[in-house]
Amino acid sequence: MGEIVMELKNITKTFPGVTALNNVSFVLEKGQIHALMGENGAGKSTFIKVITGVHKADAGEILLDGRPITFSNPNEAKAKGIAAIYQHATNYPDLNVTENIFMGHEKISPKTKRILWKEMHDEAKGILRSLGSAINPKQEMGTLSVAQQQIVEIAKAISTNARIIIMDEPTAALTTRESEELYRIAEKLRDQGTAIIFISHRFEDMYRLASKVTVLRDANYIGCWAVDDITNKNLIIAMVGREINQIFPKKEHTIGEEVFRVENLRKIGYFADISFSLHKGEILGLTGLVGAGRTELCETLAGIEKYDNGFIYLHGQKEKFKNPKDAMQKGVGYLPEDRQKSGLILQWGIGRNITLPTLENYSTKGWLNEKRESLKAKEIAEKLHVKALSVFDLVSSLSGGNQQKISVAKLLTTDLDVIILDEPTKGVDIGAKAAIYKIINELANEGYSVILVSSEMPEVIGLSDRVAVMREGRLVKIIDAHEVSQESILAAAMGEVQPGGEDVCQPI
Amino acid sequence: MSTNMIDSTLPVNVEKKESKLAKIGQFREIGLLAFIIMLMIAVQMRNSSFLTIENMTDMMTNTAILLILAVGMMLVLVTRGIDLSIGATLALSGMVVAQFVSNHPQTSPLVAILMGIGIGIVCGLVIGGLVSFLGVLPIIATLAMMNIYRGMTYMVSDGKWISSYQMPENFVGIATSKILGINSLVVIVIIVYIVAFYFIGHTRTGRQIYAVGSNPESAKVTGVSEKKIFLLVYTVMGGLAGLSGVLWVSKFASAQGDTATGFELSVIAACILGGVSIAGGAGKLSGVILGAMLIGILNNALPLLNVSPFWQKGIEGCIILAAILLNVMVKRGVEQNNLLRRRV
Amino acid sequence: MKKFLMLLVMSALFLSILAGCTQGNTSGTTKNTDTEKAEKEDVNGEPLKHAFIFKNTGNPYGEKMMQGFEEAIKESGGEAILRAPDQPTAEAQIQIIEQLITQKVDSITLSGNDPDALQPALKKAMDSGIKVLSTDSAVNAKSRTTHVNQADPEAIGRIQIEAISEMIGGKGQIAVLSATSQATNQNLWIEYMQKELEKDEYKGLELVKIAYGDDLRDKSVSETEALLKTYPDLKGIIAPTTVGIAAAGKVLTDKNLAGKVALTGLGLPSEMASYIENGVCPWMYLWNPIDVGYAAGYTAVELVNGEITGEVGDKFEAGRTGEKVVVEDGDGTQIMLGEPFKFDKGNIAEWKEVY
Amino acid sequence: MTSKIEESYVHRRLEAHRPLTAKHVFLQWEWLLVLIFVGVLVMNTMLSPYFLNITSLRDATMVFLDKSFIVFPMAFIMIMKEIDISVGSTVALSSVGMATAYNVFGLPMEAAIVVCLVVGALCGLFNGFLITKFPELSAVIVTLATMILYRGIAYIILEDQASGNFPEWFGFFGWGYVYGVPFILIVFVGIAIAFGLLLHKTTFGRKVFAIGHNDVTSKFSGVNVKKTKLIVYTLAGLMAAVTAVFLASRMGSTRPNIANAYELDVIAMAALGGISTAGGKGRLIGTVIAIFIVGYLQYGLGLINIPSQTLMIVIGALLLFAVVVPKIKDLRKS
Repeated sequence: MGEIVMELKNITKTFPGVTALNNVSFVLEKGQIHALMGENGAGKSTFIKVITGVHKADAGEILLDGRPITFSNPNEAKAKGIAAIYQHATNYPDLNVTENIFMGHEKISPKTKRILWKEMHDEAKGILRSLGSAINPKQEMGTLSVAQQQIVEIAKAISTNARIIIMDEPTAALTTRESEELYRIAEKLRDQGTAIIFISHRFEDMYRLASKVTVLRDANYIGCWAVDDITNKNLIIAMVGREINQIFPKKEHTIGEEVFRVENLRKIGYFADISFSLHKGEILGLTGLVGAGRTELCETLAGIEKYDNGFIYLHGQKEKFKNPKDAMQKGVGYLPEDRQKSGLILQWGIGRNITLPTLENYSTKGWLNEKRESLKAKEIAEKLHVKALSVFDLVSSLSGGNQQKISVAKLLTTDLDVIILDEPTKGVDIGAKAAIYKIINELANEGYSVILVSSEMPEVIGLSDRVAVMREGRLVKIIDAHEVSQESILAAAMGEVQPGGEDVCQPI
Repeated sequence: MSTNMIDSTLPVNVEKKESKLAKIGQFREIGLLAFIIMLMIAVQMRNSSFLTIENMTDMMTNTAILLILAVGMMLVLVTRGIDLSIGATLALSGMVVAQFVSNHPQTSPLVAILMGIGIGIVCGLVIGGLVSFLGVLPIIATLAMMNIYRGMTYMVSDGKWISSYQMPENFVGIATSKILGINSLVVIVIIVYIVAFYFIGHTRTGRQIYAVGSNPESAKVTGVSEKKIFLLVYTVMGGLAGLSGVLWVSKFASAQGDTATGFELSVIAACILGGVSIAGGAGKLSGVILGAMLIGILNNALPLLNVSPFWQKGIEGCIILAAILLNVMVKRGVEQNNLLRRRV
Repeated sequence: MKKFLMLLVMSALFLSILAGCTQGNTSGTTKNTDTEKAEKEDVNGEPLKHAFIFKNTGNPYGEKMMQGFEEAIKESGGEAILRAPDQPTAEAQIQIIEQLITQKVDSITLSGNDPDALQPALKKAMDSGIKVLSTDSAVNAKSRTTHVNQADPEAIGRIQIEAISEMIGGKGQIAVLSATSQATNQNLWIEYMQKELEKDEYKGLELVKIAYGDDLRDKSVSETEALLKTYPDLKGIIAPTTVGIAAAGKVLTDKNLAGKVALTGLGLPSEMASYIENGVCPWMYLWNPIDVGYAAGYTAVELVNGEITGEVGDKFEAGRTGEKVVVEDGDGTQIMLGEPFKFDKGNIAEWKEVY
Repeated sequence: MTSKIEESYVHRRLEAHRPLTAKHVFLQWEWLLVLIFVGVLVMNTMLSPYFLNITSLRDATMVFLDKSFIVFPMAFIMIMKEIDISVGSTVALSSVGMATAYNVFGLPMEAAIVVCLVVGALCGLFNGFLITKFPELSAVIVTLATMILYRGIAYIILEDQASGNFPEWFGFFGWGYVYGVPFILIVFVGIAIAFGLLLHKTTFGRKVFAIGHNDVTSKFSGVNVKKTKLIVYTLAGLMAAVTAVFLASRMGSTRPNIANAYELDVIAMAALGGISTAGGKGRLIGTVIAIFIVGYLQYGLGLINIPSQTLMIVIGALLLFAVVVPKIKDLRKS
C-alpha cells in the first residue's frame, strides 16, 4: 500500500433539483493509476470538478496529504499540483505548443517581466521528449493531430508540476496505436510517482492501465476494487446496476420492408465504409465510443454534411440530399445531439420551434397563417405531453426533458420515413427518459424507421431491434437483437472480435 | 482498411489530394515578399527612378503613419474586433496638438507627442469601455465614435486650419529631422515596432491578446480577462492613432478638420494583406509590415507608372478581396490536409 | 468599476451633445440687432434673410468667404445664414437648400459641389421666389441668376503661366498639380493655361503632366514626389489649388529644392507663408476670399432689392469693393472681381494673419 | 436542472392564443421611439417657426427618405446577425450604371432604370455569394472589400465626371407629387409595408428571425440558410439601386462619389429602430419611426441652421444611445 496523496470523504454535491454526488468517497495513492467508471450522468464530471476546484462540495471533506483542504477556484487546485486533461482539448489553435503548455503560468523574468522563451521552449522540449514525443514546441497547436494535442495537454499538466493528473476520456478520439502511446506515457508518469485518475468508457484502458477502479452510479459511490479482483461482468453490473428493461416499453412494432440503405459511405477524415440497411418500423441502435464518428455520420445521412464516396438509397431509389430540407422532404429527419445549440431556438416559444421545419404547411404562397400554425403546434405538443401553459411559452423556460420533447415534436410535423435521433436522452433525468423512450417506441409502432444514436448501453439494448457499433470512423459490427448484450457491444466498440455477430467490416 | 477495396466497389471515387495552397500558406509571408519584389522590379522597369535611395526614403516616410496604425489595428483584429474610428481620432489629436503648439511655440516636440498620445488614449478608452463593459459590437461602437470624434474635430478647429507658419520649427521638425541619418518618422516607426515586438511576443499581456482571439472560451478557463484585453487593445489603438495625429500634422505642416478621412480602410487593408486573420488569434508583425509596405508601394508606384487615378480604388479593392479569399482557401487547405492525415 | 465607467461614458456623451448645441447657437446664425438699417425689411417686418452655402465645413477658405458675406449682409441690415455640409457632396447641399426654402430665405448664395446636380433643387428655390447666385465654384447657368466670379479665369490661367515662365527663365519642363479632375474651376483654369502655352513666347515651356492630388494632403505629397522622380528635369510646378500648393511647398522644402524647382499657383497666404518666406514659392496668387464673399453678399442684397436682375449690363455699388458690372458668361451672366492678388515675400507677412 | 415531478405530470391542454399582457403592449422599444419622435417634433416646433406646417413636414420627407429604402433590407441583415457596409458604394455603382446605359449606350431611360436595379441587385448578390460561399469570413470584411471595389468600378467607368442629361420626366421621382403627396413618400410607404409584411407575415421573414437567433438550429431544421442570406443581400442591393434612382433624380445627374458613407446613416437608423445588433430581434415599425426621428431631427436642426459638425455628433450619440440603453438594462438584470 502506497502513500495516500488524496482522499475524499463522503462528498455530497447537489444542484437545484438534482443530487450530482451523494456521499462519495475516494482514495488515491502515490504512483497509482486509478480508474473512475460509470455511465453518463453517474456523476463523474461533477466529481472531477469538485477535485479541481470548479465546484465546491456541499458536504464531506477533501484531504490532501492527510490535511483537509478546500479550493475556492481552479487556480488554487492547480497550485496544489492538481491538473485535469479534458476530453475536448482546451487549447489555442493559433499559438505554438510551448505557449499552450505554459499558458497561465509562463516563465517570466522576475525583474523585467519578460517572457523567457528560450527557457520555456527548452523545458517544453524536455517535457515532450520525456513523454517520448518528437513534437516541435515551436509548432502551431492547430496543426497537430488530436493525439498530439492530447500529449501537449499532458505536457501542460506536467509543466505545472502536477502530482495528481486527471484524464477525462483521453483515448476517446484516439486510434489504437495512438492510445498505446498514451498508455506508455501514463505508465511512465505513474512510475515517476504521479497519481493519475483515469476516466474512460473503454474497459481496455482500465485493464491495461489501472490498478484500482472506483465505480459511480446515479451519483452514488458503488465500490472500489482492485482491477485484478473484479470480473468484467461484475464491473458492468456495478456500473449499470438496475434491471435494464424496467423503464423500457414493451416492443410491439413489426418490422416491414427495407426503407433506407447506405452503401460504402465515406467522408474523408470522419468515417469510411459505412454500409447498413433499415426497415420499416425498425429501431436501429447506433453506438460506439465518443469520437467514433457517429454524429458526423448522422449529419451526413440527414443531408447536413456532404460525403465523399458511397451511396444512400431511400425506398430502393438512389438519393443524394442537397440539404437538410431536401432530406426532410424526401423523408429523413434528424434530431441533433445538442438540442440547445442546434436543436432549438431557445428565445422562441414552443409553437414557433415546432413549426420551423414545416413553415410551408401553414402558409399559402408564403403567407403565414399563424392561427393554423399554433393550432398544429398545440396538437403535436399535447400529443407528446409537453408540460407548459401555452404554445407561446419560451423554450428556454422549459426543463431539459420538455425541451427534448419539443425537438422530437419538430420531426413529427412532417411526413418522415426515417428518423435519426442523436443522443435523445442526453442530460435529461430518469423520468423524462422514460417518457422519451415511450415516444420512440410509439414512433416505431406507427411505422417510422428509427436510427437511435446513444452512448448509453441500456438505452441501446432496451430499445433497439439491432445494434450497429462504430469504432474509429468505421461500422465494425451489426448485432441482432437476440445477441445484443453489453459485452458484445463493448467488445465491438473497443476492437475485440467476439463470436456471435456478423462481421461487417474488419478493423484496420 | 485497404483503399483497393473501395476502388473496386466504387465506380465514382473522388480521391482528395493534399492541398498545395496550404503548403504555400506556411510560407505566406515569403509569398507576399516575393510578390512585393516582383512588383518592385516591374515598376523599376517602367520607371527607373523607382529604386533610388531617395524614392525609397520618400516611400518609407509616406508609409510610416500607416505602419504605426497597422500595429494597433492588428491587435484589435486579433481580438476579433475592428476599429473604424482611427481616422477621426487621428484628426482630433492632430488638431488639438497643433492648436496647442501654435499657442505655445516653446512646447517641446516630446511634450507634443505625449499630448497627442494622451488624447488618443482617452478616445480609445471610451471605445474600449463601450466594447468591453457594455458589450457594444466593435463596428457599431467605432462607427458612432468616428462620427463623434470627427464632429468634435471640426468643432475644436472652428473651421480653421493650422498652417505651417503657425507651427514652431521644432514641431514641424518632428517629421523632417533626422536621427543618426535616418528620418525621425522612420525612427519612430522602428521604436514602435520594437516595443510592439517585445510587448506582443515577450510579455504575458501581449500573449493574452492572442489567447483571447484564438479561443475566448479557453482563455476564460485559464483566467484571462477578456474585458481587460478589449479595453487594452482599443486604448493602444487610440494611443497610436493619437501619436499618428501629431506625426501627420507635423509631416504635412497643416492641421485640417478633414484630416485622414477614410484612412482606416487603408490600415485595415494593410493588416488583411499582411495575413492578420479577421477571425482572430493570428497576425504577425512581419506580415503587417509587408502588408503596409505593399499599400505604400502601390501608393508610390501608381503615380510613377502613370496609372489613371480612377483605377486606383478599383485595383485596391481587387487586391484586398483577392487577399482575403486566398487566406480562406489556404486555411481550408490546411484543414483538409489535417483531415487527410487522420486516414479515416 | 463597471458603473463608474458607464457613468463616465454616458456623461462624456451628454457633455459632447451639450457642447455641440451651445456651439451651434453661437456660430450658426448671426442675427443683426442693428436697427439703423430698418428699412431693409420684408413685408412682415422681419429682416431679410440671406443664406450662404459653402462646399464643406472646416475649410478656412470658406470660413473667410462666409466672413465677408456676413459683413456685407450686416451692412445692408439683413440676416446672414451660413451653412456648410460635413462632406463636400451635392446631395448634402440639396438637403440644406430644402431647409432654406422652408425657412423662406430671400436669397441663396452658394459655392457648388457639382455644377449640374444642384439644378433641380435650385430651380425649386427660384420658383418659390428665392434669388439664387453662385460664387467661387459655379453652378450651371440654368440654376442661378448670376455668378460672382472671384477672378477672370482667363486671367488666372494667363498670370500663372507668366509667373512660372518668369521664375524658370522661359525654358524647361513644367507640371500642373490640380485638385480633383472634375473640379470645374481648376479645369477651366488649366484649359486657359494650355491656351496660353500655345503662344510663341512660351515655346520653351513644356507641360509634361497634369497630376491630381484630390485635395488630400497625403495624395498631393505622393503625386508631387512622383512628378519630381518621373521628370528629373522638372523646372516648375503650378498648383492652382490651396491644398495642392501647400503640399508641394512642403515637399520642395523638405527636399531642399528651393531655387531648383519653382512653385506657384493659387494658395492661402497663411498656408503658404512659410514657403514664400523660404523661397520655395517666389510668389503666388489668390483673390481675397473675404472680398469675394463680401461682393457676393452685396450682389445678393441688390438682387433681392430688385436693384439688379442679373441681366448683362446691370451695374451696382458693392460697398468697399466698388462698382460692379454684370457681364456675359456662356449661357448665363457673371460678375468679375478683377485680377487675382499677388503674394510675395514683401507682403506675405501682413496677409498670413488675415486668411 | 430538471425536476422529478415531471414523471407524474398530468396531461394538460395548452393555450394556443397569445395572452395579451400589459408587458406586451406597453413595455416595447417602439413606444420609447414614439416618445422620442414626439419630443423631436415638439422641440423642432419650439425652435423653428417654419417647422410645423404641412408643406414643411411634407417636403422634409423628400429630403431624408432617399436612403431610407436601404434601412429595411439592412434591418433584415442585422436581424441575421450580419452587416453590409457596401450599400453606399452600391448606390454609386448602380446610379453610374444607369447613367452609362442612358448616355453611353443610348438606352431609353426606362431601360436605364432597369439596368440600375439590375446592377444594384447584382452587387448585393455578389456580396451574398461571397458571404455564403466563405462562411468563415465575417460580413464586415467581405462588404468592406466590396465597398472599395464597387466604388472603384464606379470611378473606373465615370472617372470622376458627372453624367446626367436625363429626360425631364425622370425628375418626377425625386421631386414629383401625386395629389399633393411626394412621390417618394408614396413609394416609401409601399416598400415599408412590403418589407413589414415580408418580415412579420411570411415564412421568409420567420426564417430570417430563426437564422438570427441560431443559424445552426435553422440549418438543422431545414431552413435554407444560404438561400435566405443570398436573397436578403440581393434585396439590400436592389434597395440601394432604388435609392440610386431617387438620388439621381433629385440631382439630375450622378457621379461616382455620391452616397458616400450612407451605410453609417442606414445602420444608425436600423439600430435606433430597435434592430438588435446581436441578431434575432427587431420590428420594422421601429425602423420606420427611427427613419422619421433621424430625418426630422436633421431637418429641424437644419432649419435653425445648426452647424453640420454638431449634427454629426448628435447622430453618433443617438446611435450609441440606441445600442447602449438595452445593454444597460441587461447589465442590471445580471
